[in-house]
Amino acid sequence: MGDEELFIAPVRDDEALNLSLDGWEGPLDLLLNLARAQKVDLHQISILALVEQYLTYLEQAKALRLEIAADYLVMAAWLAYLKSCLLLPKDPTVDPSPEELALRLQLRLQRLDAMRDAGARLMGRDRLGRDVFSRGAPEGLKLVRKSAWQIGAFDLYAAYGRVKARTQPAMHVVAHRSVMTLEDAIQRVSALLGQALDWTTLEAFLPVTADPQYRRSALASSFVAALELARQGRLELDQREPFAELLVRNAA
Amino acid sequence: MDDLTRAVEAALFASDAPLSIDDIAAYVGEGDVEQALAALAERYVGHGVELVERGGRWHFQTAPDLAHILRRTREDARRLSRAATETLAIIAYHEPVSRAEIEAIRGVQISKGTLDVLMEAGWVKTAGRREAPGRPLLYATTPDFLTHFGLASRRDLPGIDDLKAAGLLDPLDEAVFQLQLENESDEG
Amino acid sequence: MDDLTRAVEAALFASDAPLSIDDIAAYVGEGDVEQALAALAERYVGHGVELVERGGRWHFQTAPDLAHILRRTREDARRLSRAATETLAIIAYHEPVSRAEIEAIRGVQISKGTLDVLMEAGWVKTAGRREAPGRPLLYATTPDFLTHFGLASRRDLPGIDDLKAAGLLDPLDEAVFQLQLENESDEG
Repeated sequence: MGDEELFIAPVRDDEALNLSLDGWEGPLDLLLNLARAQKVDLHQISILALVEQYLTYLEQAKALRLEIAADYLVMAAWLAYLKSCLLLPKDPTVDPSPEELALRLQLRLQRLDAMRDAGARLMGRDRLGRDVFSRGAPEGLKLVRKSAWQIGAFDLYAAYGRVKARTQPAMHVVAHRSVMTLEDAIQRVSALLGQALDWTTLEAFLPVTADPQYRRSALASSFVAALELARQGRLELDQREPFAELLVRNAA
Repeated sequence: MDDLTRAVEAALFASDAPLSIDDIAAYVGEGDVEQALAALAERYVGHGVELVERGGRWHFQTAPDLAHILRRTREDARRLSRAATETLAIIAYHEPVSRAEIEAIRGVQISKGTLDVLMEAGWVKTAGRREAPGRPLLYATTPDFLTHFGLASRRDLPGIDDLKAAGLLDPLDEAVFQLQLENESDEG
Repeated sequence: MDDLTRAVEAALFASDAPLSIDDIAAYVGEGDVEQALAALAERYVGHGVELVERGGRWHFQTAPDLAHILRRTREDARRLSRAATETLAIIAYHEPVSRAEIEAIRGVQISKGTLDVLMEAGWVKTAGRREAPGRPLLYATTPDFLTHFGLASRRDLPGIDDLKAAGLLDPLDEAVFQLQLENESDEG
């Protein structure tokens, strides 16, 4: 393809390679560019030559007192190890073998090279908004949302019932309660007074009941009855101190 | 289609505003832009898109008869609010009825939106004005209302006695009832 | 041109985003949308505007050979850094892919901003997590990626078949290499 220049980063000559480490994106990037400088297909590069170039490059960088990031040194150490393995007589017990490692390095370089090339080819495509254009002033498609209201007849009638119930004139009904009327109490207290000989507590005159409401009503009515009978001069009242028991006895 | 016409077509398509002949010429360079425009306009006759001129500026637009397909309606199921349901019920039972009357019956004010929702749903319509001070606007139900609720006419609405029999007029609101019970147990 | 084809044409012209066949059907109603699209695409052959499919979504765009007359004078706002370009390519060719895998292929860590730029452009999205130790987050390209770069589908990625055949898109057996590096650095 004619756009080769665009797709592949320009191969730097040796002088350019010597300048600095700032331009490289890590040791793999540097290795790939060194490999490309061999000007052969990546399949055919000499790994040994590549290792040599890399180590020489780092040596030169050191000589120029350039700051070298740790990962470059790690790669250098690994490449030096690989080189020595490749040069030593074959040891069949080493796994993976140095050749295998060299092959993997080559594959990594090919892979990075392929992605670099793919990225450049992507960027060189007819890109929307740069080379091809969509409609400049689309009318736009409208989505009109409509509510489908969920309500049944029962909901409607219940709602009306609710309104009516809420606004009905309030009618207050006092629920039936068991009470002892004053008349009953007067009768009861006078009858019981006749039987009692000495001071007796008013409570003693109350009927036996399990209904606390009736008991309270009976107490209140009996108290008023006692006051009424005292007013009539039919009984005497006595209380030793405030809130003490109320005692009654026949006045006769 | 010749190169000039293609270029004019692309320029008009990509432009975010209608273009004058000079504008177009600035894009496409040498050539008879007017003739290209005429050729293009003819090409697009019968298409879903047409080339039109407005005040000396040209642009593509979708054919007017297709305007309806450019909007799509989607129905979302939603529950009618309590206020809207009550308002609808009051209108149905008392129509024609003014807003003030609805509020008096409900015992609570209604927002403008409540009536709008009912009108948008197609169940309520305005029904003239009452000849009374302030000439209040009146509301009534629509035939769609009857259809939706399966009623042949408004006479089919259950009467107050029916509602009472169904327990729908029970004055004791659940919440209030609960409160009373609690008060009593406090006293005891 | 029949009514359906006109309607499809109008919908595609009016839309501000590419439309799937289902999207189109929702606007134009009943009918064979696919056939209408095929008819339209053919109609526009040789025009300055063409109908294209990108990842199952259709849109009109200007013909690529007219780029020179339409290209805006202003700078390309989306000029990507080398790191971002490579990262995008790696994601597109390997997706779904984890950050660690991207880093293994490039041999360097990705700076935080790189993926952000690609996601902000709308070309890359997260695509779940890999069910593996650490549950790494995965990245993949979006339909907008295909639209922007004019790809009918991922199969259309330049050279993807050759790369696959050469084993260059196989999962990386990075563990050994990485381990080797670490061991060496410990010793050294």
